Amino acid sequence: MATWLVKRLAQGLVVIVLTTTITFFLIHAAPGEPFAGLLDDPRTTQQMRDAHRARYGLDRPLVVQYARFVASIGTGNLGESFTYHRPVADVLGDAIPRTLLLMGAAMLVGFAAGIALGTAQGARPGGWLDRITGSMAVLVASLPDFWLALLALLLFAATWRILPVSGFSDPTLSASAPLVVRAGDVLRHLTLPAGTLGLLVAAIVSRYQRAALIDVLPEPWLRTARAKGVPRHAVIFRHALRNALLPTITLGGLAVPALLGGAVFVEVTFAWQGMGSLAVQAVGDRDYPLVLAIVLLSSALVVAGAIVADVVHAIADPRQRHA
Amino acid sequence: MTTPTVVPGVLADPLLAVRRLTKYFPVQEGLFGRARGQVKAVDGVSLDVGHGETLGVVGESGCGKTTLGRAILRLVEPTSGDIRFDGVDVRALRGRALRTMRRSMQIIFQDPFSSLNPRMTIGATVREGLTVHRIAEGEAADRRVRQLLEEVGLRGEYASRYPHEFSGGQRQRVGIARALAVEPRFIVCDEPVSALDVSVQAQVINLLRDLQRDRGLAYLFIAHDLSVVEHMANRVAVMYLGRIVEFASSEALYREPLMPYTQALLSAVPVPDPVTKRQRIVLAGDVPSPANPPPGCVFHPRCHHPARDAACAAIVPPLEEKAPGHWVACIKQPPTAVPWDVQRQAGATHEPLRHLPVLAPQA
Amino acid sequence: MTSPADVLLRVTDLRTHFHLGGEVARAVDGVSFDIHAGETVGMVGESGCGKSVTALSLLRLVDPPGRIEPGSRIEFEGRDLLALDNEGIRRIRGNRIAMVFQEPMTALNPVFSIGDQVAEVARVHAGASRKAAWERAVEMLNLVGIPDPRERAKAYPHQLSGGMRQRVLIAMALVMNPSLLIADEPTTALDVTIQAQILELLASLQQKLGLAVLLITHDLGVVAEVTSRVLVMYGGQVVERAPVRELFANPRHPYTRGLLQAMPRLGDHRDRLAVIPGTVPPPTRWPSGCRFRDRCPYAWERCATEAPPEYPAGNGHGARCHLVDEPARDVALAAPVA
Amino acid sequence: MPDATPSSLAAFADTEPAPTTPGAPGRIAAVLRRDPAATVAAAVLLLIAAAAVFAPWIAPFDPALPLDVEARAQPPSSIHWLGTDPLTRDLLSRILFGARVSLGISFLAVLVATIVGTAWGALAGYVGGWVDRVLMSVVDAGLAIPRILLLLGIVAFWRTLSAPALVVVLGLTGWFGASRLVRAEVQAARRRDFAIAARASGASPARVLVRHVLPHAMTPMLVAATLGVGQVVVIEAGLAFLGYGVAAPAASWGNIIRDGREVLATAWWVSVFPGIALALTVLAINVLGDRLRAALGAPQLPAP
Repeated sequence: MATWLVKRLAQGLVVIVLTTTITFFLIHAAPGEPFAGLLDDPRTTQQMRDAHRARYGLDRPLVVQYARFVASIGTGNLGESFTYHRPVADVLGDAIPRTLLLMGAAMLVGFAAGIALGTAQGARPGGWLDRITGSMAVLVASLPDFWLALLALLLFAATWRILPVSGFSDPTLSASAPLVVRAGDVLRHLTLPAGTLGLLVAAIVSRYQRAALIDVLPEPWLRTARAKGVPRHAVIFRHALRNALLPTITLGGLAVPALLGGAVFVEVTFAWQGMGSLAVQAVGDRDYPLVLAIVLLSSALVVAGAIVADVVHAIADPRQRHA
Repeated sequence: MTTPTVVPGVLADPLLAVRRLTKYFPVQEGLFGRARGQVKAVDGVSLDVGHGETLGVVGESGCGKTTLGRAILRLVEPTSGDIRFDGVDVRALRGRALRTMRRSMQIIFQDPFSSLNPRMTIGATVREGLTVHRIAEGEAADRRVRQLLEEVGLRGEYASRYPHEFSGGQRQRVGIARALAVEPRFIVCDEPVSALDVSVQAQVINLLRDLQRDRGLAYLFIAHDLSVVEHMANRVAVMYLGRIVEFASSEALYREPLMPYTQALLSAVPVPDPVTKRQRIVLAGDVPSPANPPPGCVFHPRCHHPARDAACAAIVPPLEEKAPGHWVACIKQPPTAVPWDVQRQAGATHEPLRHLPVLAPQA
Repeated sequence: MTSPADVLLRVTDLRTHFHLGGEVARAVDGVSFDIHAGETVGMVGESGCGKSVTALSLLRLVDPPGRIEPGSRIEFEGRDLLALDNEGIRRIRGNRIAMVFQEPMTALNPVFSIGDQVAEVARVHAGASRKAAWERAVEMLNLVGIPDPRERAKAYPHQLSGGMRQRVLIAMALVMNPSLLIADEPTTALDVTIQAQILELLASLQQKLGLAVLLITHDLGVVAEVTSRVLVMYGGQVVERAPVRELFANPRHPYTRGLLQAMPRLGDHRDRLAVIPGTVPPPTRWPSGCRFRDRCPYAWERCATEAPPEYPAGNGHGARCHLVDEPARDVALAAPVA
Repeated sequence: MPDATPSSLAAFADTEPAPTTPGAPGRIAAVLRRDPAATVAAAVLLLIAAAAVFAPWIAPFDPALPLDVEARAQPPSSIHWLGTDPLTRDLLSRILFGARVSLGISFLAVLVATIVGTAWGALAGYVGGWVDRVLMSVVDAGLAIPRILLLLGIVAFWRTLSAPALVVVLGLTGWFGASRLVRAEVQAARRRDFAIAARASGASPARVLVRHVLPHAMTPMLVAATLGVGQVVVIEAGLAFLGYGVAAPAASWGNIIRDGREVLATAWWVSVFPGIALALTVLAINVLGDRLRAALGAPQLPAP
């Protein structure tokens, strides 16, 4: 297990290095200028441009820049943001927890609801519950995330005014307010973004869970269980579900890229100041170090998700545990 | 440990000569598995197949018989050893030369469902060899395909149909027609009837025998069903854990099996005759994992030979000629070239002893 | 012969049909037989003859679109199994009637230990505590000859060989001391030396526990070795029934004869095997009259127009063939060789 | 009924096989004919595609031309069936023209992705060894960046993108999953007996790949490509929504929704109607893809 983990981590590292390298050269090969705001301004003199370039080392050959980039990452330094004029690590330090909170909440809601629904559907495929909720799940899974977010915004925040429109917390709330109050405030702000993302996750997970359950239903060992006189509910919930959860567990780890992608739109729509909205902003501003750092972090998250999925799957499946 | 190369039943003019053939597969188990050494699927097998004869290979699952067949055809790449077909060094062939050689050596598979491409008509399947080797083209090829289908007992019109429309037995006939298309001299029959029902199995067995008679084909007939092999084969090799443990003419092997494993195997075959009751040798335990075979004689942990002792776990028994043309790997069946004092040094307590339990029911 | 009071299972006119959008597959079509307490009955036939569907029907394990047709009767220990509600039949399964399936590699749930799976039977039917059930499981694993059962009970199916898994399935079947064991091709997937072990085990357990066994197989050799009475199935029907010696000595149905002649045997030096021409027709299209007639070397006009009933042939022997009715036609068509 | 004697049956009388059913194209046709859900989905798609193709003839107004100031962000009416946008343009016309952009770009991008992915995956799966490892680590890297981030990086730094460029960019960021799928299918197919039989018959590696192995990858690829169009429609719209889609005056569903975002509270229709068109398209594609998957026997669980 230990050797496996080391090998897997090494593989993950290769992936992360590859993604960052590709992104690095992609960005630098692009025809635009960095510092979108400043350098695009026609009033900026050539001297100022050069000074800026020199300050951030952008006048060096690309290979040298890459070497410096790698070296600085090696020391844990992600560079300085062009737009915020702060270390990238600081900028991301605020954003990452928010994105993780959003993704975590969405996953929790989405997987709990999706597994429950998919199991109910798969236990009686073709039944009325399966047909009604199944069609709904296909419909929801077909809704574009940003549009669903807009609809939620329109209904809950603009029309019915029951939930806050945007942001991470109420800016008027004093920092000295009791923790419970502040936590409740964050939760209220979280409801719409996480609910939107969670709904989409639930729709996809339910389809997946349903298919996984239906996949195991013809297995001979289920017939054995019935022939033993095991009651129907135990056949489904004890014997079939235990096996049908295995692929869904894997899906949990592999869903990270999709969740991150969804988070971009949801964060932008609800002005949730996480990594996703930061990414859109950094790209618009051509903030090279920030973009690179976000790509680096995203791929690390993706790799971590895949490894966690493998480990959990291996623990849940005795065939792998004992091999 | 190296054992001297022993080739059972060397033929003066073999069609196929296999020497010390091995195929090792690396083992990696499970998600966290590391390479756990290797499975010696085929471990130093030597044999000759003569022109127009059938050499039977029997053994239980995991004994390496399928790998042996495929390694001979280089459908899996052998780890080491020597294969000569009609004097040509098969292992030295590359690319086009190897593909040309495939005209002479064919294979029939066990599973009639997976061995035909479901997206190709059976005509296209049979025709492929004709096209590849430029044997026939256009209308001539169509005619030949129809002819081949009729030869295996199918209607020529079936050429335009897809495999899913046929029964298992019919598909197996298509597989035979496919192999025959390139006019081979040698066919590896890998469990060709074990997936078929008894009545259909008889049809296919008869067909294979007719084809052999009419075309002078040589077969390497791999099967786990001892009765089928007895019916088909001139000579029989018994495999256990990647090795040949007994080799004899079909008649001698079934009349007087000398390897304790073969004895047990034969005694285990249920006989469709409720009147004759036989003494049965019921082996204890399972076949050991080929990834971790026992030392010495691979069969010794399950062996019932009365003289079995510690020497069996220490000495790899050489394949020896115990009677004319009858080769057996057992140091306890006399005569043996492993001297008694060598056996004693290895811990032997029982001298070799001819052991022949009463097995074969009288037909 | 045993008295009717000993009849453990009586199946009368069992018909299990599969309704496949427009077509009806009559997989089991009018099967009747008795099993007496403590005896071993063999059911033989090739794939598609309906023997496995018969077995599943006995425990009502046939899934839609399969359906046991009205008019079928399955009486077990005096109760009509087809009249029971779902809970009632569940209490029979694995308790009074147990079943062992063909595929030992896939018949066990891969994510539970074998001890768990054997113990589950005791928990479900006897309401045993977790601990008591586990003890019972260990006891049963010991009974079926699994070495070191207390340790092995914690193993998962993938850690066992095919033969060991089949032993586990047998252990599972016997937890509640059932009076009938249905074994559906229990050795087909096993190597011949392992098959011998399992058959030996089944025979000794049957002796020890006094249970009745319905052994379903395609292998006439297995039937000859372990059963006392045989039912030969073809086309969803029992075409011949007889005590085992009688069947092999004097087969009356041409299908049974064909099977016996088609199989190669040890020590048999025929140059060619006899064949039954053609293949089993699909269960949606049985021929009219006798279902075997288009493969039968004896068939004549009557076979096409009139479905043969089961004619008694004495000594508990019966065959669904007009030849029994018209013995004059049964001239030595010695070994029809194709 | 004449006597069936052994001699007349000597040639192993075969039971007549069932009538020939055609290959994949025929089965697809059969799905469309027999499965009502698939039929409806295909009809909806056809309708949307027709609307896109014939937009210049059926659109009531010029989608880019502002009308008069009075018409700013008007609710649906008998003149403007779906209302107008804040720049006074007719929404229905814009949605119809947007369909051209959204569908056209997506379809072509998936075509690019399928071609690249198939070639890459087939090469990796068939050659194996270190070639496979190198090719697949590129795929792993590609899959490790959320596609939208990758696209944002590329699109935003290049600033403006023409439609053909967008097709290429969307295509080249979308083939990773396809290549994995093809590789898995190729690996499975080449181990099947019929592929080994073809090798045994003397067929060259190229012939085995093209005639025996790749056709088996094509069915799941077809399903994946169908579903892929749905995904790309959404992604293209998403890029436009973030302001990085096709250049401004041209309409795409994404940038219409974006136009409506600022006036969401006062003119909901601007965002809602193009969104419905988008969702309907994706829904139809998903239903069709799902039914095809079921009918063609592609794996039920999609490769995540």
